[in-house]
Amino acid sequence: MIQRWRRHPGYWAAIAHRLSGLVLALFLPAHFLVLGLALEGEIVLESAIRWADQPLVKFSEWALIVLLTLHLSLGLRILILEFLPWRGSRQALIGFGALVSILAGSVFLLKLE
Amino acid sequence: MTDARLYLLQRATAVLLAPLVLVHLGLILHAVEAGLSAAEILQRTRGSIAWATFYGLFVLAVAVHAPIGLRNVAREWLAWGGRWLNWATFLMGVLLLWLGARAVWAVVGGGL
Amino acid sequence: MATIERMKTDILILGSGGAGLFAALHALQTAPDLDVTVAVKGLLGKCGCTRMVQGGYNVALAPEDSLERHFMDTIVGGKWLPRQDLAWRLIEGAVERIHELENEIGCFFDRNPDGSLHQKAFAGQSFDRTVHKGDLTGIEIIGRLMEQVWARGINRLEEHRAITLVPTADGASIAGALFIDMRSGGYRLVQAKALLLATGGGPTMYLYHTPSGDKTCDGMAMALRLGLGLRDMEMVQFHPTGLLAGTQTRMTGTVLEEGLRGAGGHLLNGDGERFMLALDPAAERATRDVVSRAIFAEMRAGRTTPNGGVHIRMNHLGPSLVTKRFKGMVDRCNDCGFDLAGGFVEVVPTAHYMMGGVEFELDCSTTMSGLFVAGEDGGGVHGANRLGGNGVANSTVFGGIAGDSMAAFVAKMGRHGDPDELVVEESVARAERPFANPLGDLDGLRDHLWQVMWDNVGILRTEDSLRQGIDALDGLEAELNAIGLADDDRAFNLTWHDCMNLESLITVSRVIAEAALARRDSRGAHFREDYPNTGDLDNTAHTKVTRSGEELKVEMKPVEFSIVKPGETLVYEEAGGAIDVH
Amino acid sequence: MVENMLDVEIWRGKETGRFETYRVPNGSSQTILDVVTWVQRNVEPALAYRFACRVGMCGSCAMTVNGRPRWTCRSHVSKVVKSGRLRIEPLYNMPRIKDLVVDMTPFFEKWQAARGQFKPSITRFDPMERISPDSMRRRAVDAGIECINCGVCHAACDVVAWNNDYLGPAALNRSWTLANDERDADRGGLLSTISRSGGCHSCHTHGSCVEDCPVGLNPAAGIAGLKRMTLTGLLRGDLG
Ligand SMILES: Cc1cc2nc3c(=O)[nH]c(=O)nc-3n(C[C@H](O)[C@H](O)[C@H](O)COP(=O)(O)OP(=O)(O)OC[C@H]3O[C@@H](n4cnc5c(N)ncnc54)[C@H](O)[C@@H]3O)c2cc1C
Ligand code: HEM
Ligand code: SF4
Ligand code: F3S
Ligand code: FES
Repeated sequence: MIQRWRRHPGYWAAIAHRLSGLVLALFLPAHFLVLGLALEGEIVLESAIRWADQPLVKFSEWALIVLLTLHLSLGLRILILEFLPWRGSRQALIGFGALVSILAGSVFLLKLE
Repeated sequence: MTDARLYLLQRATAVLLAPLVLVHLGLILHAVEAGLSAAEILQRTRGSIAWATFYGLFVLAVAVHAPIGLRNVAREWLAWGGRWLNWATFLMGVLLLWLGARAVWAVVGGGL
Repeated sequence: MATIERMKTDILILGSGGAGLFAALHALQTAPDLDVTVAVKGLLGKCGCTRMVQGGYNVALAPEDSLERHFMDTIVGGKWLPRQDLAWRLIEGAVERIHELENEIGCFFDRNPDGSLHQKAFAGQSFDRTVHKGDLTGIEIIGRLMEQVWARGINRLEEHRAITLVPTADGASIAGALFIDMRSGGYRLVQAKALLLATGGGPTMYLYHTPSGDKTCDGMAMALRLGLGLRDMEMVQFHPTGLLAGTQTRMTGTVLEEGLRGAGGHLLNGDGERFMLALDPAAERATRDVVSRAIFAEMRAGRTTPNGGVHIRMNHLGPSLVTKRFKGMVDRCNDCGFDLAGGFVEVVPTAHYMMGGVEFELDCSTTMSGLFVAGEDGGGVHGANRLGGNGVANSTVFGGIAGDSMAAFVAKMGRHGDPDELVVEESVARAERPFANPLGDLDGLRDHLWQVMWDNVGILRTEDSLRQGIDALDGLEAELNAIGLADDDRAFNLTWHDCMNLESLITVSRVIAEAALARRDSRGAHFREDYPNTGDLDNTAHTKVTRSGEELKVEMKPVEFSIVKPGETLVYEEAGGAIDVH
Repeated sequence: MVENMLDVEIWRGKETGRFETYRVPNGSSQTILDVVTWVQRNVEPALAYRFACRVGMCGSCAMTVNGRPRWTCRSHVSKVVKSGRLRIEPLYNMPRIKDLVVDMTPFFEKWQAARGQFKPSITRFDPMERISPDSMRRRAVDAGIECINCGVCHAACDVVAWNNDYLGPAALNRSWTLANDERDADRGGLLSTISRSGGCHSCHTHGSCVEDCPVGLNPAAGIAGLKRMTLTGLLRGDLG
């Protein structure tokens, strides 16, 4: 079977940017709510943070950091494409973005150890 | 014309968010290294006008940026439209602003 | 009988090339209340040859140039055969039209460093007067024109193929046209107070040809059937270098630009010899007709490349330079697998343009009241040869004039006449015929037609070859009449339309052959091996072919030298003829 | 001699339909249009497809080939074929008329809605405007003007599929050339037109238009240019 057209990197970059933005936007209220717990005292906040030490939650936190970095770098890419004069090398910009996010993610993982 | 305005707001807040997110990320990495704890967070933020401004701006920018983004997604992927969509966008913004402001108050002002 | 949908419009325009679109715009400018309809075989503006113009648009603009010079180039280039008043109208009209295109329609032609319009050299002219937009001038002209037409509430009947011009019952004037709505396969009769024929000719009856696939001489065939006279039909211009890639690809026949030879490209026959060296002091830079004939002679002698043509070689000029200077051509060759910059590409002469066409007057009217003609469908402007760059000028200038004239005509005496229902019935029957016949070999028939025209009525002609050609055409016509198609789906049935295309082509091929037989001299695009010299210029006559019943009548009519006579000139320096005339 | 054969799947029908498979001899100089023509001439006389110029100038012949929109008259089979197979469909994002033919009307309506036509400020009786060929704006026009309105970019863009109002890359590319045309009489009006819902701000810079434009234009860059121009207009307060 012939594959449906495999899309180009620029397209995947846009999709990844959108999905990361979507997840971030949905996570944000939760994040704010957790921080808001401080209103009820340091202990409550602390227990929430300790709850977050579970591996699954840790993993999601790691994912969020990666998504944020990804959204940031791909967002910068869009801003560059839209506001700076450019020729051709969009691929390089995407590569750059991926690199930045992988780096950030790895650093975070390392620091957890 | 609203489309142009929304676009402008979203790009402007993106530009604003970029350095804010960078600083925030750096801080997270630093904090995680030090071992994350409520005490550590609150010790840094309580009563700090600088952090209040920083996170205040963050919340403001994100409360504009994210709803506009969600609005595009809802229009294109869920085929929402019309006045409904405008209200949803607005409500999302208000929600983010309120929750965000509350969070900032919690970590900065809680001990004042 | 098949059902026929009917509608009415004030002005009906057939074709959406430079002629058709300009006519629509001008008609509406002259009379904004009129209901104007453009009907076209493809999508509006996206078919026909105006879009394919690469070289550009001839117009005398520069202070050192003059209308007289442009005129003399046209007359001398046309070997004194043009109708001089029409040629003058063209040259004069081009100045206004180019301003209109640039200032009102929005074409953005190339500029000189000082900001004025750039005019480049084009073969056959004593002055650099060709206005252009890169080497895609036609896209700029048609692209802008179609945008203006869309914006003006002009009715569009797209993918509507005209099959018959319908006169009024008394035969005195035009009543409208009968179409096949290609998308549904149904018939539609459009009645109009005035009708413009602007279907753009198109010599696609030759084995190798340049025009777009939708052009199959329908307009000329319809006009002939209506009883109008066709002039100068023996004059078919061949471009010397069409791409040759075998008959199974539609790429074959498409133009490789003239500039390749101009820049120093070599032509090599099958034995690898530069055959042009022995034939003309200018070698490959000789005029289009000389080069075309030389290539044809090599082909006839059998000294050919694998696909039966000759080679063009550019690599001695340096592949990178060729790639830079002729990017469009190099890309196009590359797309179909040839390396123009570094290797050899097979080429062959290819039928390009018909100088002949329906006889018309200065205001584009014809002998039938209400019927107008403009563009490549019209005959008499170019005579024996068209200068490169005079083609779009012709379609846009006369298209605009036709629009003005039709609006004035409708205001003065326009009315919807009663269509001759007999004609309608008869043409529906003709269109229906294949569905009643036993299935046949349409492709074989097309191949045969292409070959006959190429061999017998092509670049080199003799009385014998022409007579053979005419006999063969008679046979083909009979064969076509007996050929059948499956009647399962008429919507967008291209094979049905191929059938009708062949009918128009065979009809007009006969006219070409008869006119060529009647002209017993050689001039311009017409070369008779049995009469290789140009006849007495002072007694120049043009051919006129009309049809009565099934018979074609050919007359030789004297050309009126209404502005200059052979031997005279309007300019002091020698015009046109001295240089590459084509 | 055994000829090389291609397995060609071609869409038959309208919005609903099916793929039919044909075995087509593979020649050395053969475009996708030639393949389709072969099928029409030899197997399926009523097969519908559209073409005119056959040299990449009219933009009539675009189809989806192996999932990707292309001009077929200048797509050599060897450059597209995948292990001896071709799948040919009509262009996406446009209503279908029959087989490989789409209705381009909505595409051209959007072109008009993007104010895709020149507004004159002078007439044929005035001298032509002097414009330096090297000016920034003229160069921007030149870079975008050679569009053959083939609709390939329109078919390639997902935002066109997602957002009914979106004018699309080809129409906006034309607006961009007009916005840079110093002779145009109503740049302000043009900019407000393309700032409405579905205008240039709906583009998410996917870049599929650039990727697939057969003549190598860059609508994405033009649309980005329009975004900048409209923002300047908005900030200056002279945008409607
Ligand atoms: C490759 C090429 C390059 C050229 N380069 C130049 C150049 O550089 N300079 C120059 O001056 N000239 C050039 N010419 C010639 C020039 O293109 C033509 O002279 C001119 O464009 C003809 O314009 P037109 O309006 O008469 O016809 P066209 O532009 O050919 O339009 C004819 C229209 O009629 C339609 N039509 C046909 N049959 C029917 C029917 N039965 N029913 C309804 N509609 C129908 C067609 O679909 C088409 O829309 C070139 C021609 C070709 C082929
Ligand atoms: C926590 C912070 C952020 C959240 C929650 C967020 C959320 C979103 C969402 C939901 C979208 C919509 C996605 C789409 O339309 O494809 C979006 C789009 C966008 N974001 Fe963010 N974002 C954040 C930070 C940033 C940052 C830091 C940048 C900066 C550079 C940025 C740049 C953009 C851009 C340019 C778009 C527009 C994409 C488009 O329209 O094509 N965002 N954002
Ligand atoms: S921009 Fe390119 S792909 Fe889009 S319509 Fe124009 S030529 Fe076709
Ligand atoms: S593909 Fe579509 S989203 Fe924009 S960059 Fe091109 S128009
Ligand atoms: S047929 Fe004209 S672009 Fe392909």
